[in-house]
Amino acid sequence: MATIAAPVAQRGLLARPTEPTGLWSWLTTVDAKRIGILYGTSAFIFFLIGGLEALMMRSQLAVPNNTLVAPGTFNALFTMHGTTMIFLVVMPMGAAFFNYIVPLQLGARDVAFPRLNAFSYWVFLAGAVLMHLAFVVQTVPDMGWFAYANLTERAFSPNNAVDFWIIGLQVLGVASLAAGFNFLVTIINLRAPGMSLMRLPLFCWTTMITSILMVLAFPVITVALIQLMFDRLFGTNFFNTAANADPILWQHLFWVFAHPEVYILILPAMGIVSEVLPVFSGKPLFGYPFMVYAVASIAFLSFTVWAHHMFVTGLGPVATSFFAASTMLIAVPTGIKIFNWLSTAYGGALRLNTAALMAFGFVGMFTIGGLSGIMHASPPVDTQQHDTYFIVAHFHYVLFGGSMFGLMAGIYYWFPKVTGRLLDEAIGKVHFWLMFIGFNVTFGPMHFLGIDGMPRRIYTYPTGMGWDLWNLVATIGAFTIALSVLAFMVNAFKSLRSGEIAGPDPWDGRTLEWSVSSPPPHYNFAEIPVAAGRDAFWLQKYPTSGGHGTAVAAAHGDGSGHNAEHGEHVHVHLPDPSYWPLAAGGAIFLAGLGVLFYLPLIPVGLFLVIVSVVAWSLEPVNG
Amino acid sequence: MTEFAAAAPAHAPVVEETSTGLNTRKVLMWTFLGSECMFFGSLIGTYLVYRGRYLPGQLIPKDVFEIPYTSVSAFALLMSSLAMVLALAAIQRGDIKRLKIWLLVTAALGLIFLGGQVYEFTSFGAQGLNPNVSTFGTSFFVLTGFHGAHVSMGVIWLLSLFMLAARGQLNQARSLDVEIAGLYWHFVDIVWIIIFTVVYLIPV
Amino acid sequence: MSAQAMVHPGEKPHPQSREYVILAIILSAVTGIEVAAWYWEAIRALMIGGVVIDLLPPVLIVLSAFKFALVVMFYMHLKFDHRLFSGFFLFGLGAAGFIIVVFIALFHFLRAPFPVT
Amino acid sequence: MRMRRGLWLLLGLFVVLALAGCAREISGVVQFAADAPDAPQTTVFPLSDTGRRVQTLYELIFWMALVVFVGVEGALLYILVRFRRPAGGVASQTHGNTRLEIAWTVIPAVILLIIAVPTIETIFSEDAPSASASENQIRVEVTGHQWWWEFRYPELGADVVTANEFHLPVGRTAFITMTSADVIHSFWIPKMTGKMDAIPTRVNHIWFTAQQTGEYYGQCVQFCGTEHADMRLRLFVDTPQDFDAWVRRQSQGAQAPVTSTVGLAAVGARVFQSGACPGCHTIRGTPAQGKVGPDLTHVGSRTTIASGVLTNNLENLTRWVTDAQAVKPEAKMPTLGCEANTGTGPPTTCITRSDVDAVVAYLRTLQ
Ligand code: HEA
Ligand code: HEA
Ligand code: HEC
Ligand code: CUA
Ligand SMILES: [Cu+2]
Repeated sequence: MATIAAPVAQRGLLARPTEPTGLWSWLTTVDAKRIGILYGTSAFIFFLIGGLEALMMRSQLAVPNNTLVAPGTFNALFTMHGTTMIFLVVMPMGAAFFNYIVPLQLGARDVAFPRLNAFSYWVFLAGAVLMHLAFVVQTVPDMGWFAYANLTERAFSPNNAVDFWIIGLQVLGVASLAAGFNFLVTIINLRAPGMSLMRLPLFCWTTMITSILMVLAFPVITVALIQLMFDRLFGTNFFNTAANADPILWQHLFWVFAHPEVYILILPAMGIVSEVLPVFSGKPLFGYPFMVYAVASIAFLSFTVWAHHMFVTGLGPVATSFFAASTMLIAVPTGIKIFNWLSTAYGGALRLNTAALMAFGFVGMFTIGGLSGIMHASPPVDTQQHDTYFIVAHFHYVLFGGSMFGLMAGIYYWFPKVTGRLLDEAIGKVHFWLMFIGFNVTFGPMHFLGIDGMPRRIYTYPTGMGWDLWNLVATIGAFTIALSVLAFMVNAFKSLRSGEIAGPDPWDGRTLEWSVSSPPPHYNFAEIPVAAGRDAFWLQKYPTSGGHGTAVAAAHGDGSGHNAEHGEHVHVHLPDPSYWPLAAGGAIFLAGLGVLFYLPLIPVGLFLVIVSVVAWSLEPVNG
Repeated sequence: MTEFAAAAPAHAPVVEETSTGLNTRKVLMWTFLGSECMFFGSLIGTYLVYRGRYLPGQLIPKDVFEIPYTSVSAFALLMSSLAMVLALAAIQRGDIKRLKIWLLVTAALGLIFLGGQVYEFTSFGAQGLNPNVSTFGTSFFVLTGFHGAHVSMGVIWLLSLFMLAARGQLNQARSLDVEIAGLYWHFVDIVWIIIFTVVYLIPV
Repeated sequence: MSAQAMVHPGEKPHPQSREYVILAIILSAVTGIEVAAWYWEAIRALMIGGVVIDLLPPVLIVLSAFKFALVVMFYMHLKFDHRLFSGFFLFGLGAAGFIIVVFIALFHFLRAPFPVT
Repeated sequence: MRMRRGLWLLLGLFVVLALAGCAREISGVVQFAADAPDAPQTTVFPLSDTGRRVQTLYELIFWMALVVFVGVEGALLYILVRFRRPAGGVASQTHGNTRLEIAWTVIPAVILLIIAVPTIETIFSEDAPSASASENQIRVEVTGHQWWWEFRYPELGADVVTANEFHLPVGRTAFITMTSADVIHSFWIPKMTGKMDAIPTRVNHIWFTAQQTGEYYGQCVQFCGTEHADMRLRLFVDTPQDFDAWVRRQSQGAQAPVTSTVGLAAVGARVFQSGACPGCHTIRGTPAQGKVGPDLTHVGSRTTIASGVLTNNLENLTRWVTDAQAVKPEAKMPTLGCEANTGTGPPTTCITRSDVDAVVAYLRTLQ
């Protein structure tokens, strides 16, 4: 049996914290499960904020010539709404599941770099808070989530609203890069014995590919943000048209990052759906290897399509044709996934509880968004659709209908694992149907608005344009979604207090996280499991059902250096908590404040970052 | 039947207890270098976008670049890569004395490069080229400046390794520490190989 | 287990110090050729098959790619190391290269010259 | 159980409703109504040659997408209904089927090819007008400003300059180039053809041949700052005779009202020239040569002011000249009237109520 090494109290300057509970234990935690919970709750709070911003926008647009919200405020609303939803909701929600679920699915005790993991979270929080400080000083970024140069230059955006966005995103980028490296290495190196890559749960695959995309896409936005920041702070000329700079450069850099970014937003949800559908269909995932190839090829293709956001900037016919073709190509691997999900359910014994409904909702709604994506992929057609509500409809179908529905499926699916209690199914159904109907009532009509020529990012519109009805309908839909969110909150609170006890495996799950108690012990696995094939836990439960790979092969290990026989006398070493990830995050926050308010703070902050990193590397490795 | 059961890590004396047998920090370093390719790729791309886009009366590369001078500092950086591998070879043999020497030589060559860059920047500045005058100035200084910042980080890293070695805390078993620093250092060198050609040598 | 036993049979022996020095000499020589080519005016306007061609850029690019490859393969041991490392690095390098090439095409070849304001 | 069935019914009802709701759009895609439907910026009833080519392509893709849509959603609904767990049912443990995988790789690829070929054809044909179309073409140079449009007709002489509203002759190909004086804007008249960005340091172009006379709405569709929503524009497609008449009027300088019999307008002209106005506005034939705001030489002949925000009438002009910021917050024209209700008191050098009346009277004479 395993013995757990109790944290040894140390003395000295760099002693590591030891509190097992209480505030400090959360602030200094390096436990991926706790970090996952931190990510998840933060993301949900930002979802409420971003949603509130959306409700304000929808209220303003409900009727023509409305004056509820001033023009500048409206611009701030959609900028912060878009930025928040993408960077502070969907990404961290994904990170929450990476942290909580991936080590469990891999059969690992933690991630590869636990302190780096804590660092990611604190830096994420620092970036999010830096950006939202804009509300405190009332210079809220108001140039749209893609911040096209040269509107963002000092000459056209003189106050420092844009700086909040730049510095917030820059800091968030650091967090994403750190998380990306960490999860990539974790999945490559911390798999349980027998868990070859082709036996990885699909959610781990999408996490790995997402990490690769983060690692390769974020440096590009880092560079773009540095350039913009230098233009604004030091008067360089990257986007200064007065010095004959070309503002289109920003668009290329931004979309080189942001197209992979949209797959960063959808792939975790696709991974979740690929876990949920098999479980509730009572069947293994259909066409597993093809799913893997599809995810991998999406990663490749996503770096070759960026200019489809720029079809009306005058790329010239040759480049336009190239990007149109590469964009359309992405429909092929995505289609493979849709059809495999359908085939997974086909012939199954469907249990349509809330998690499954959310996952099926994903399949249905994402397809709609994907198909409108194909319409924009045809440049001549896009000249009529670009920057209209047709685009707004497209990306909400993929982002809400896709990512959010997928993440919601994940929440219903894994909530019992995280809390030990089931969410209420009756309220869950109410949540699903309100959300599903509200979602379609909100964003469905936006297709018509776009077809009728309503541009996006307009704070109001005159009567007589034929837009009145559908705008009102969309607003009603938005408030329906808000109701559904309230239903979810009720459900979560109720279940936390008095929900039905879940037990380790409430869904008859297939992957290793269901093999441990709910919530799992601090150390995840007393004994590192051995994966006998795909759906490792399923094979443990039902050894005769036959999976891919055989128990015999697994018992001999996979010859990868992992020594399964050593599992007999495990002495579980878990990393001790640490102050330094938090300290480093705080130091970065300070440097960010410097950029915004008082430049001399920048070197102070950077110096403290170095101090923290040195202390980090010198603090005693847990004994 | 793992795909990655193939090779043991290059120099680690013991195989790592990981799924691939590869050291986790080394995997991290290589993924980081892949990421850095995109970082410098974006900066170089920016420079190339503005290449040739000069307004009448502006200083252009031809006016300021001194190829013989830059060749020397490029050469210094190139040779520092040799010193770096020799340092690694030394620690892998357990030869801590040579390790210290080669680490110092590497750092010194890096410092020579940096000195050259400081001189170059001041001389360009004196001629009137700075980040604020033109897109050429902007994209040139920011690209080479970020490269210089990377070299500086590398020098600090090398010197810390030297200190560790001097205090007897580096030994054969920890050769991976030097190997990883070396990967970073060589990367910074190869970036300069590209910058030297693309920015300095290819005429506009 | 001894370190010896763990060395995978497929792994090739690593270069020794002497090879490193030889490599450095090659690298220096190539750098020398690059600078020399830069000084050689004639290469910028060679008559080949009746057309004047500036061979300098392609020559320089090939030479520096050669240097790049040598350092990566030997000094960074990529040639001898695990395929996975090459995978990471080459994917990043490839993506960066693709973007640079597309930028050059987009900004310098696929549209009319910029009107200077 | 019954409740579940109710919910499914609700879903079905919703789908039917949704289809009914977009019936107009669906039918709009298939047939070109002779009379354009009520939405003035509709994208699916184009009235120009290029616009119709785009529309043809859109229809093709629309139908392809609809087929995929019905297929996927139909299959999904079928599966949901058919394979709901029959009490205690067991699922077959299928893992995959390579032949199926190949099928659903190849079929979408074929569909995409069907879309891609005409797409690329259209990209090239949209880029430059055919030789026949370019023979008799008329050029228009558009410049985007925060937050108004400037139009010039280089072939018709330097004097044809207008703002926010412009005219074209029916049946003649218009070759429109666009650039910007400040940030990126985007020029769009949906019923003519697709949009194109107006980018500083660059010149882009579109072309189309209007096929029907009438008034067409458009607006800026690239976010360009606070008043992006109020950067609208109008195109009047005239008969050739009307167009020539319009050009003739525009080419003339301002009717010199200084000696006009209309007393108030004469006063207004003096106020205009002595106030802040000439610093920003041009009135050809007078000393006012400002370049910040729209050319006002023929402002009286326009149907709207402030880029389509206000109808051009006495009351609105008065509102605008008195307090532009109240009408269009953050517009680059300051509030100038002493009567303005700015909250912080009137501007330091303000125009009195009676002077505003005079200026407006003058502006209205600039036909
Ligand atoms: C989750 C995020 C996400 C995802 C997954 C996608 C997926 C896709 N997107 Fe989307 N997109 C966004 C988020 C996303 N997008 C956002 C946020 C914007 C706006 C940014 C802004 O301007 O603010 C945007 C904008 C955007 C544009 C620019 C429009 C414009 O501004 O003018 C384009 C143009 O090509 C596009 C295309 C596509 C395509 C082709 C896909 C494809 O990946 C879709 C593939 C899926 C399917 C096609 C459906 C399933 C397939 C089948 C059932 C097979 C059979 C199908 C066929 C044969 C067609 N998207
Ligand atoms: C994942 C991403 C995501 C999500 C989930 C959403 C969700 C929503 N979005 Fe989103 N949206 C974007 C991403 C997203 N959006 C992006 C990227 C843009 C482009 C921005 C730009 O142009 O720059 C955009 C732009 C955008 C516009 C266009 C603005 C414009 O161009 O002028 C509109 C307009 O209706 C809109 C509406 C909505 C609505 C109604 C929701 C709803 O679904 C929201 C539902 C959530 C709630 C309603 C929250 C519930 C709140 C409560 C219950 C209150 C309780 C409160 C407390 C306890 C404090 N969005
Ligand atoms: C600081 C510059 C400035 C000054 C001074 C100024 N204007 Fe303007 N004016 C503008 C700008 C900019 C616009 C376009 C505003 C918009 O639509 O966003 C404009 C628009 C107008 C319009 C509407 C034109 C149209 O076709 O839409 C009228 C009329 C006008 N100004 C009259 C005046 C008068 C009369 C005065 C002096 C009393 C004046 N302006 C002073 C900058 C100025
Ligand atoms: Cu101009 Cu929007
Ligand atoms: Cu995209």
